[in-house]
Amino acid sequence: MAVGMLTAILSGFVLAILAPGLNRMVRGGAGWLLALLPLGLAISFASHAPLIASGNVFSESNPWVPALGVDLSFRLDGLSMLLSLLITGVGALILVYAGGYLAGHPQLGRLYAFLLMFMGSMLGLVLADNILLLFVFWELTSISSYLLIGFDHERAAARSAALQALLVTAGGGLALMAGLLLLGQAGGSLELSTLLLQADYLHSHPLYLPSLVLILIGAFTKSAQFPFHFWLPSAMEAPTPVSAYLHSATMVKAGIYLLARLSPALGGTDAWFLSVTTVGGVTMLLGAWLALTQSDLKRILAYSTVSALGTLTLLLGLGGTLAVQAAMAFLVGHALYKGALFLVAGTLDHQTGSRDVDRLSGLFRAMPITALAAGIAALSMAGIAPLFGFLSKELSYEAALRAPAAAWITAAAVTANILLAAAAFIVGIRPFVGKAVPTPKPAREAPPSLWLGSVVLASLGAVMGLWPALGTDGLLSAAGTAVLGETVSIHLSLWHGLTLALALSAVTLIGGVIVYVSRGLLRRLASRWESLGQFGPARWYELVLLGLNGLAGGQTRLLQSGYLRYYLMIVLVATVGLAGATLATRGHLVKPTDWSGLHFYDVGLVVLILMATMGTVLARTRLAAIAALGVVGYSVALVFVLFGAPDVAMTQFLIETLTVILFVLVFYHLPETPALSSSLARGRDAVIAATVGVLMTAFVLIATVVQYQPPISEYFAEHGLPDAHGRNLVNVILVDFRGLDTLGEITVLAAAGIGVYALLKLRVGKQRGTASAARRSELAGGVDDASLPIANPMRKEGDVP
Amino acid sequence: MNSLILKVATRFMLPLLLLFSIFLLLRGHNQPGGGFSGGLVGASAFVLYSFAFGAPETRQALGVDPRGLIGAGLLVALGSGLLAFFVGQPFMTGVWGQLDVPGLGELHLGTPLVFDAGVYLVVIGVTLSIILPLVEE
Amino acid sequence: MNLLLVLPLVIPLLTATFSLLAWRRLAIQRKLAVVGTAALLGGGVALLTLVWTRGIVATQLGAWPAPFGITLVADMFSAIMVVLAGVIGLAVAVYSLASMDEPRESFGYYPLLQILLMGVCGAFLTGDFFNLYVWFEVMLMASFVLLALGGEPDQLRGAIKYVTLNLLASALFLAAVGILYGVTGTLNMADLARKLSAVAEPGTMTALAMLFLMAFGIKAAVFPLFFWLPASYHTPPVAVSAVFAGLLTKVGVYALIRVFTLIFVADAGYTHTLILVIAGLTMVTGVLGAAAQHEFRRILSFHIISQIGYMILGLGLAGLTDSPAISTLALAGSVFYIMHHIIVKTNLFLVSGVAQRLGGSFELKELGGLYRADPGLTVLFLIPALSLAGMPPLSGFFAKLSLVQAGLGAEQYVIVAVALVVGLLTLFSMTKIWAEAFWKAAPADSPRQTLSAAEKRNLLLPIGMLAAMTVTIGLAAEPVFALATRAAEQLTDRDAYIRTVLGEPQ
Amino acid sequence: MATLLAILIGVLYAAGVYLMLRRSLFKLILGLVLLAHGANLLIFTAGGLTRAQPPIIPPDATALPVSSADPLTQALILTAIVIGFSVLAFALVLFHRVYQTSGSDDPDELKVGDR
Repeated sequence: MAVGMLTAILSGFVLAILAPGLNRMVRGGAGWLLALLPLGLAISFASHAPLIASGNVFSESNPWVPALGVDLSFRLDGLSMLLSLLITGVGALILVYAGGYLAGHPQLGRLYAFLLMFMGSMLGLVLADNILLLFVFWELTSISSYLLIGFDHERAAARSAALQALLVTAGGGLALMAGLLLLGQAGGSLELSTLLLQADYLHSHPLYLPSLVLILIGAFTKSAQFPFHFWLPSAMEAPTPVSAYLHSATMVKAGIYLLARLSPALGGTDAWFLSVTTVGGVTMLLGAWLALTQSDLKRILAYSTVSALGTLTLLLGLGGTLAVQAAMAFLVGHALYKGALFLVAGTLDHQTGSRDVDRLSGLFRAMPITALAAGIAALSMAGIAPLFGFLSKELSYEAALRAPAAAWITAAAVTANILLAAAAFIVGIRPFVGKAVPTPKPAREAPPSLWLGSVVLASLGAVMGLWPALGTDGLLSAAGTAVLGETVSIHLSLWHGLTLALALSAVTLIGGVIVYVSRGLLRRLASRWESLGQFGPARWYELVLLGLNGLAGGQTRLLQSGYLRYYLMIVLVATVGLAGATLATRGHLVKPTDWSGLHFYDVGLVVLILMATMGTVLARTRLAAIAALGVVGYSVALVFVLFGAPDVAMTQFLIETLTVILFVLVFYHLPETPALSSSLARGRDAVIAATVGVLMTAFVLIATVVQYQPPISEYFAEHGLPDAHGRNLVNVILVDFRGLDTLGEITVLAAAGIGVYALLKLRVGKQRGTASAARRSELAGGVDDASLPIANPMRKEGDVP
Repeated sequence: MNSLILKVATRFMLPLLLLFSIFLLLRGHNQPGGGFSGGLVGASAFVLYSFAFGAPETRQALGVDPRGLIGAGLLVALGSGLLAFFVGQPFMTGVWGQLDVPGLGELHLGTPLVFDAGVYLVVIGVTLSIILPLVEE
Repeated sequence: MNLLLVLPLVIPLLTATFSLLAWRRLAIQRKLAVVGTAALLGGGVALLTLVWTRGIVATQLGAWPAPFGITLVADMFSAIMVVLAGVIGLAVAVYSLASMDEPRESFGYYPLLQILLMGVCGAFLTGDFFNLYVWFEVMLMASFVLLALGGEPDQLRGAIKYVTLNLLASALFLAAVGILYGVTGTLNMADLARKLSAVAEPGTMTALAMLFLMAFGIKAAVFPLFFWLPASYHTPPVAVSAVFAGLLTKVGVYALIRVFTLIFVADAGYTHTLILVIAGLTMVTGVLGAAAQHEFRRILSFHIISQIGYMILGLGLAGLTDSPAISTLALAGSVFYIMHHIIVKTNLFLVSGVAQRLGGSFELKELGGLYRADPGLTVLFLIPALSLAGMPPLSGFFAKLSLVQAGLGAEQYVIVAVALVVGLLTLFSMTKIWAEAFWKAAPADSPRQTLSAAEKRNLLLPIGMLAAMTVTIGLAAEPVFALATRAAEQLTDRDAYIRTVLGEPQ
Repeated sequence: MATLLAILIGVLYAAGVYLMLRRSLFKLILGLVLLAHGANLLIFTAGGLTRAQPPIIPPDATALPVSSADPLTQALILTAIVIGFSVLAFALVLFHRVYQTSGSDDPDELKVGDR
């Protein structure tokens, strides 16, 4: 390619960053200007279409994160080409449309930015050859979609719709990631071009089924397949250009693209066939039915899109030349007419202030251009010759008729298409015919920016239907080749002779008209079934969220209870449990054996400590407890004296004294408080405490008995005097051998000193006063003894007098 | 705690205890003692003093801010460790010199002793900046 | 070389000391804070460069040969952590210039920050078990004071729980070190590793390892030991929360990884399965905790817990696979995750502070309108938030990807599923903040405030820097992952570590 | 004696833990102090007990006699004691401030603010 694929993708992101600034500079016309990029890209892609059509494949590769198997490798074949053209071509129209649709909106610049970011991501998605790279772009489309659906961000409905779409698609994305990685693991490569060549090997791999299921979940969520379809109608909260672009023409096709892309590797098995066709078929029928029950133009279109996506999925599930051909043709046809109809719906909304089909009527006179575009698109959607929609529908009928279980599938397809034809009339014809009724805003024809898109898309549908040989054939063949993994050539023609498919088309049309006429009846019928909606997947989503919140709240209340003693208890029980169980099951318990060399004063001392400890625990007054604690401390110091540790003993004596002083200073004035725990709680705590004690005793016994190596302290005995010039080895260790410990230790001391001082002197936000006054006294007096009343100045400016 | 006896006794005790604390510090390398115990004894001298005379008086007797002592102590300790770099040794390597003192013989002087002095200062500074505000409360 | 290992301790201590001596000169303290942390960062980068070119380096303090003196060791993992401490220190120091209130500044905020950094770096660099305890205490003491500094009732309530539970952890740690010394007669980690490899029946040592697991687990805030974290992290000033969020729990994670790759490896089937289970429970409980919150910093706090789960997930996986390649990948994933997380999480806390400045509250209910009011802050929030949720192409994506790949490679499918689902729930929490604080219209009665130019500079500069790093780590994941991989290779090569510290066995 | 001390250490830990679980901040601190004593004795005992001879090189010798106590454990305990004291002092004052603020010694009163 003349312009590298990476460059093409990045250009979208770069322009996205520049878009808000550009929009500020070029007031009003930024849409036209920005559209030049996708237009240019579209032309660039189109210029390579003949080469692709004749069987060429472009590829390029650069390393990105090879350590994790992520490379910037891209591949342009028929399928990518088809989608790239859609993405850039429709993208250009949408940017122009958005400029008109949201003219003067304060955040129009951001809309441009998000749209361009989306375009770049989507382009990356369809061009990526590395499956992780594909996933990167996949996620980026989810994020852009989130930001775009929530564009009208101050409305709660928009926010929750955005969240719904994000959670569903990103949730599917995670499944996809796992699936792709498993696929990569099974196939030994993360490059599509390699994976697609080893279908047989993959099919027999034990990881095939899990990876298939996970990948399908990803594809189904993105392409709004049942039971994940519900996010798409909600996403209609987005501004209409967004709905037209993301939620009809391109992003929702990502899942379809993925199915098509991977079908040479994953398709052709029973698991694939059953799951994909079933889900596709159900989605097709459900979407078509639900479309008819709506009165909001955008929601009708949204459900009909769901149905179309179901059809595409169904076709890809069937597989085989015919079905794939039909799928490719349908993909293009749908993008053209559905994009046009969405834009029409937006234009109607913009020009009349309503998009309720029941309140729009006879608008042809006021908005002839829009009406014409709408009419053509609607007829294409209804599958009327000679429009492109007719061709693609014919093909799908052909495919259905030759499928396994043909009767079922054909019946389903015809039913869905009848309903969709009626929906097409409702959206594209109904508002323009009949008697004109007053609308919230007086209807006027839209400015060019608002009809250009629909006109171009609708006419493309007409042109491609009439002259398929203009390039459509070649392109679709190349796409089909890419999907099937074997060369196919597609020749579309309006007239196949008197076939069964043609008859079905006729049935569809007649049925569609009948349904259209009796739509009131159907709506009444549907409203009676409306209560069924509460068992639908949208409700499941709500329940999951509710359940999640409940679970989260409950868990947090249980664990993060706020009670310090429960925290301690859990930590202690976990510790004792884990260490104790490990010691009991894997370790060697040591029996107490060393009773030798006991002196009576040893025993006396230990008994003294035990009694003082008990005294500390049981003391009824604070002073008694402090006194008992002091006894413990001093007697521990005696232990140190007995066993040759004069330095430790001395320090312990001094520290103990200070401790007692501190205790008295702090607690002397405070009143006694009653014991609050129940006897049950005391018993429980005693058990926990006892197990902790037993565990520690066990560990000490082990340490006294088990000795793997002689201790390193022998070194100090030898080197203390000659090398460290000291006889008191404890001190030598403290200041020399392990001086760093001591350095850290005095740092701890220093921090504690500052901390205590600050705790006692600094009370932010307690007393009212001025900070400057406090600071003055601090500066002037230079002493810390005045208790400083200090307020809570949030800002530091202006407090210097 | 406003007992006269305490006050009088404390006035005598303060210099004695301080001397003792320095003694502990200096002999610590060879006999029980050292920066910690020395510092703690020194600090208790002032703590005792504060019981007798109150915190402000004690601060005056001390002459310097306790936090200054902390900073100075840290600086001394750290500096003694850094000195080793100047003789091309790893951090905290002892640098020793000999001093001939008439009557006492050879004295080994080294950075570990300086380090211990830093500890001594920090201990006094910290203990006092903990106790004095509490005494004031 | 000796100097570079010592600088991360000396620089903060020196800065702290000078700040202490300049107690009443706030202007000097402020400058020192920035200069000191910048120097720390510089020293860290120099150390990282050294380790990258020379492999693991060690210095014997006081020139006493190991294992008798204290050894400082820097492998890639430690060096990376030191650099991150420098980055966070610098960012928070600059941010503090505009965000810290003067009373706190005049009561030792800056020296305490330095002491905290010193403790953190000490823990990363020491090769000695007892010394590790000391650095833990240095860090802990500084964090106690910083947490309570100001003495607001909320702070005090949080501090009590924080202090009590952490002291319990210290007591456990100290006891475990004591027992370890009693059994092995040494404190040097490399020496311990060597001596314990020679032990025939590791069962008893495994039980002791459980004490370490719990002690470090409390510091790292894993399930079910994390209570202190959500109880306290939302109470101090934002700058303090931010530095805590970035660094403190990671020291616990660091210690876990160090100990369970170097010393307690004999019984990996048991210990690392346990670690894996803890990782999963930590991820789930943390993220569910976050889902129940409606306050900016509390949501972030619970997410710390959840992400600690990811970090030790890699450690667990590394011990449960026979393939050295996957083991390395898993550890590299952990290291990469830590790097990503420290930057992103600190940044989110810093953003929360700006949001609070602008909207007057941390409560999501009372916030709103930031999307419209401040497009710059919007972008600066989105980057770390999406990265935290693992969205490509930001740092969090590659962090998650590497762990998932390792998990699949080790055939631990359950934990991979957990990790992925938790990722989705993380995204959910981030969108909650986004939707409430940014998208939603500001409540009618909320006080609108603006920032002065100087505040803007000092608040947004560090946020912007960290956001840029997040983007860079994502877009240039390869070189960063190469650092993590080298760190992981060194972690799995115990002999190299032991040789560097103790010299060649005679 | 080691066995006796091992049991004593267990009792100190148990008593400390029991006190920490009480509904009183004052007892919580008492518990912390007992834990610290337990830990110090633990290091002392685990490091090996030697009666009488302190690790000080006698004036007439250049190396420590073999029968002396292990100087390293003592140095460790000294460090632990001092660190423990710093922490204790801070904790004491912190609890004191909490008491002043909340007017209660009951940690259950502090449960607000965790969720």
